[in-house]
Amino acid sequence: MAKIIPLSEAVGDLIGDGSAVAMEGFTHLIPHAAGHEIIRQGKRDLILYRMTPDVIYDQLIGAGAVAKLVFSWGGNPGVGSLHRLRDAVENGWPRPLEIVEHTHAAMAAAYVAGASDLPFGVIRGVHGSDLHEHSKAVRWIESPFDGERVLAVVAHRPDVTVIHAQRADGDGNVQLWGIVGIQKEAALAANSLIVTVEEIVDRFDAVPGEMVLPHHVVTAICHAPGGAHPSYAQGYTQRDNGFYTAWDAISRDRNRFEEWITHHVRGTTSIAEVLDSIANAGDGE
Amino acid sequence: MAKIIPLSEAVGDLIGDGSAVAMEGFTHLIPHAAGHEIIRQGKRDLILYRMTPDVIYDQLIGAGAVAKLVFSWGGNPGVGSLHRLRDAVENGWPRPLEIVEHTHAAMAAAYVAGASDLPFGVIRGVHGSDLHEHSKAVRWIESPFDGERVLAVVAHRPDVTVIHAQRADGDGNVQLWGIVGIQKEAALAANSLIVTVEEIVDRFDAVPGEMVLPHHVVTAICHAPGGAHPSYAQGYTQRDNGFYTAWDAISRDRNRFEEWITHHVRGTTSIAEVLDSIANAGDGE
Amino acid sequence: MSPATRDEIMTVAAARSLRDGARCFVGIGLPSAAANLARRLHAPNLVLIYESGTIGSKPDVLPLSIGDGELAETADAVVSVPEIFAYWLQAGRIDVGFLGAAQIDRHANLNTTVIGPYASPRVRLPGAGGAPEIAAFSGEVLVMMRHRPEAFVQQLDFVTTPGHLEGGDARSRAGFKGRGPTRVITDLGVLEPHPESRELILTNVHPGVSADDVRDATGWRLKVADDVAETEEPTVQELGVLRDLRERTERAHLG
Amino acid sequence: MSPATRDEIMTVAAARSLRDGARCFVGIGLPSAAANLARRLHAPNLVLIYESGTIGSKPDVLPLSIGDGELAETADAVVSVPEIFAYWLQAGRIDVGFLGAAQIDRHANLNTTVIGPYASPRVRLPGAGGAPEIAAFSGEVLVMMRHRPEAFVQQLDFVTTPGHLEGGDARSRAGFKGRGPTRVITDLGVLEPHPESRELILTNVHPGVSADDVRDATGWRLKVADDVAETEEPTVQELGVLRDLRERTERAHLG
Repeated sequence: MAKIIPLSEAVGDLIGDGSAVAMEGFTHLIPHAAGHEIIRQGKRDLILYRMTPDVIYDQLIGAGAVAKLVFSWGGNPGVGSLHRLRDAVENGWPRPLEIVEHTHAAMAAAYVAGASDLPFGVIRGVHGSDLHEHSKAVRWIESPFDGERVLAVVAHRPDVTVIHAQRADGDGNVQLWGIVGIQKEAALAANSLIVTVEEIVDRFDAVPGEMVLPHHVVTAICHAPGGAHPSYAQGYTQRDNGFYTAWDAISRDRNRFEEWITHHVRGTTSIAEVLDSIANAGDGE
Repeated sequence: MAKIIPLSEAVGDLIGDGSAVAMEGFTHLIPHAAGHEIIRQGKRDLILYRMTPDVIYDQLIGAGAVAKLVFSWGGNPGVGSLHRLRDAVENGWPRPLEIVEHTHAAMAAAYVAGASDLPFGVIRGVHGSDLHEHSKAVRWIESPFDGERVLAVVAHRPDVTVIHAQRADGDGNVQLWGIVGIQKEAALAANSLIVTVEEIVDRFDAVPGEMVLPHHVVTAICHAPGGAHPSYAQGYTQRDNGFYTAWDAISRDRNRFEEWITHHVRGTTSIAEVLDSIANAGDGE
Repeated sequence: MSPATRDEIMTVAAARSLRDGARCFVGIGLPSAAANLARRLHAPNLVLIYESGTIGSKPDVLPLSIGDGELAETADAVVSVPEIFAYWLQAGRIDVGFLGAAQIDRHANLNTTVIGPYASPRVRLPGAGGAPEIAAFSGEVLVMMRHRPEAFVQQLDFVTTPGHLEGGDARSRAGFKGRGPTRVITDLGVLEPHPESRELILTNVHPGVSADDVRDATGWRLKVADDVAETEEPTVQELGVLRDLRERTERAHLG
Repeated sequence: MSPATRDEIMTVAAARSLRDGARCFVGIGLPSAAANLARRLHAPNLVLIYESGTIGSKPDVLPLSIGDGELAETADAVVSVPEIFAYWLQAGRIDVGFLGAAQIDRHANLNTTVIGPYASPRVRLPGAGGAPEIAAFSGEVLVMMRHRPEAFVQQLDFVTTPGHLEGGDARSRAGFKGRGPTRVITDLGVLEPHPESRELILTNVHPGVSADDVRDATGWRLKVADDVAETEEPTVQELGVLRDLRERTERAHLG
């Protein structure tokens, strides 16, 4: 089941125009390399899921790849706005963006339902929040036992989930640790799973806090060391806080954003080249 | 919050006649020492929850402590029947036993709902099983999105959950590893939590596969090395397969059972004494 | 080497039913022996999943419980019980489920709950466990039972686990995704559901067993396939590996 | 030592609001600074819980994101995101939640979604994140915001996170279990809900700030408590520990 293939092949084979794609990673292990590859291949009309769309989704949205975004918090963590996301919602640039928004708790429950092959998840919900009124993805239901109202959230079932992990072994098992966020549920909710990894090893050493995704739920493994940058992979790379700060100025201006994407993403073929390109240009540091 | 106290005190303070108690441990880490203490203290009319009532529940039922049992599989694993459970259901001896029975999936969902403070959990359910027809604890509901029928399971909210774990630290955090089963959900579904442990240490060494229950969800910690016997505590004790086999003959006969309980449980004050008593008698080996 | 016992033939027949690489939800007893035998023979990449939450266990000896320590120690991943049932079984990630039962009917519905009325049973059995969901959500189900008239019955006392319900397309109409019981492997032979009626038909008899023997051990009028085949004798390799496994198991658990 | 800035006074005032041993759901920015300051002062046993799933984190410097590696490395337990929201927040295991917002109204309802109409916003804000559930299910909520008329508004553009809804007993009628926002700590002073109307009342002003200053910075006719108190100046110890924490944070993150 799990094949070890180049990232360009995985993205080319598994993600089509209009695909529903979840790229998860809760601050930690965000699959930036895969996001870049989607931009390079010029995918269009994507439906993207992510609890915390951050810089990589700002890039995908600004690059015009995204038709619809399902999310719960869209900002540059610790810095401020995602200007490309805002420009798309506020001004329809470079194209209009449909949004479906949730609370974190609802997004999490929707992934759990998807991973469990249930039509919906259940949370208590928050009475009086306008958010629930603006969403077709949630409905109040009553407990059949005591009539108590709770909130049903329609399951997330993306076509493809993409995550970044520390390691894969030769059989295609995947090992990640540290903050594991929503990765397992996102992985199991999807029809296909692409995992970029820091390292491919013969056998795993057990690591406290590890989560292992067995090979039979993994579709493609792609070796992409540093592939979480500017996010990080615990035990391998550090979060590049400077890049998050620098991104604010880059993304604030349409022209500067387009130059950045053209030069550093469309003009490169891998995360290693992206990092070199940024370092050489002093752009984003 | 977590106090380190003797098991007799924890059982005495937290479990009353009529209490709803979940003693969990999926084959591994079954809290036998605590079960014995409940028998010693002569608790009555208990409502007991457990996915896999095995030898310890057979003892509690045979001792007359239990009014109602909520469960999904009641057997002596790898051996056969639980004769005390059978005698209670088939003949009302030593007292009638009300039962609420589920599938494993439903029991697990009910604990998850309890731990999440939801009124019910949702599973797909199995159309055509007589089990669902005989239970007031489940109801078919329809998805508010597509009308699909799924099964709602009323949440488990025991008064007290009891588990056995490998270690506690000085702050009252609890660490367990190996097969962790339903322990976390059972622990968090209850109002109070008693944990018997193999060892109390100053600080934990991290262990792959570990689950840590923070001190602020633990009510009482009781030092009871070997307290899972004849079940086991990975890294500390071995499963006593011989005892499970021997239990079949002991429990098959009412008199022999009563002698066993009188001598080895009511006649002792701790799991260490129980193990000595059994070894000296050659009874259960 | 002494000739194969009926339980051994049954175990070997079940092991042969498992294709390499399948994800197999394994109970204790005969199913566990069959799955572990297959993993040592033609199916080295069989993925053994136990309901205690161990995925990809590679035990060296047969476990005595679904929660033996070795299952966790040798697993690719150990997950919680809610997860194994929601994310793995219910989500359709199991290819083959194994079940046994106290009673089975002609449509492979199973009873593990009570003999006699539910409210006042003559025999209280262990109950459902994971069986209803294993049968509902696994890609297919193999049933292993010893063939006796009181087990292969005209009418179940209680339907714990629906197999093919009342037969025909009842199962797919009820919305079950998996194919349900595809083989019932007994100590006398093999029954398989008719492609249309879903009634169990005798398709194989084990060496030395006649179709009449099986009919006599069945509580309903058992239909026999026109071309009923004889199960191939366990090979020396199959039997050797199985006996070695059992011997090592006994040594390990009693030692 | 240079005098305390308004943000420092605000952070110290928030830190003082935290009792030792409380389980505190912490966001990034001022709340994280306040909680980590409290942990170094009067509340060494404060339990910091971050929505990334880290329980009992003891970071040495302030995290820049709720998913910094140090939060996991120093935690008592790291759990998944579904679990932190279901088993911890929704289940009522959080004593104090911290929130900020772009807009707040007189009943401490919060907007972090849009300025302008939802379908065509003038400013698209980050959205809800964990805020609605933090406000609904925490024992109580502390709000930290800089006091500006465009933030303290007569009418929210969007109710992302209900505080006291329309006031009075609306909150408990809606079934919320926690007490909701109990203090709004700003760079000018502290507002607290009136025990009955649940309208926010100015109860404290920071040193050098007058009640009129706060009224001028509030977009509704702010009520002032009869006995409005002046916030005690940050002590040398409070300020020293806070500045040391910030300095070490800067070194760690930029170094």
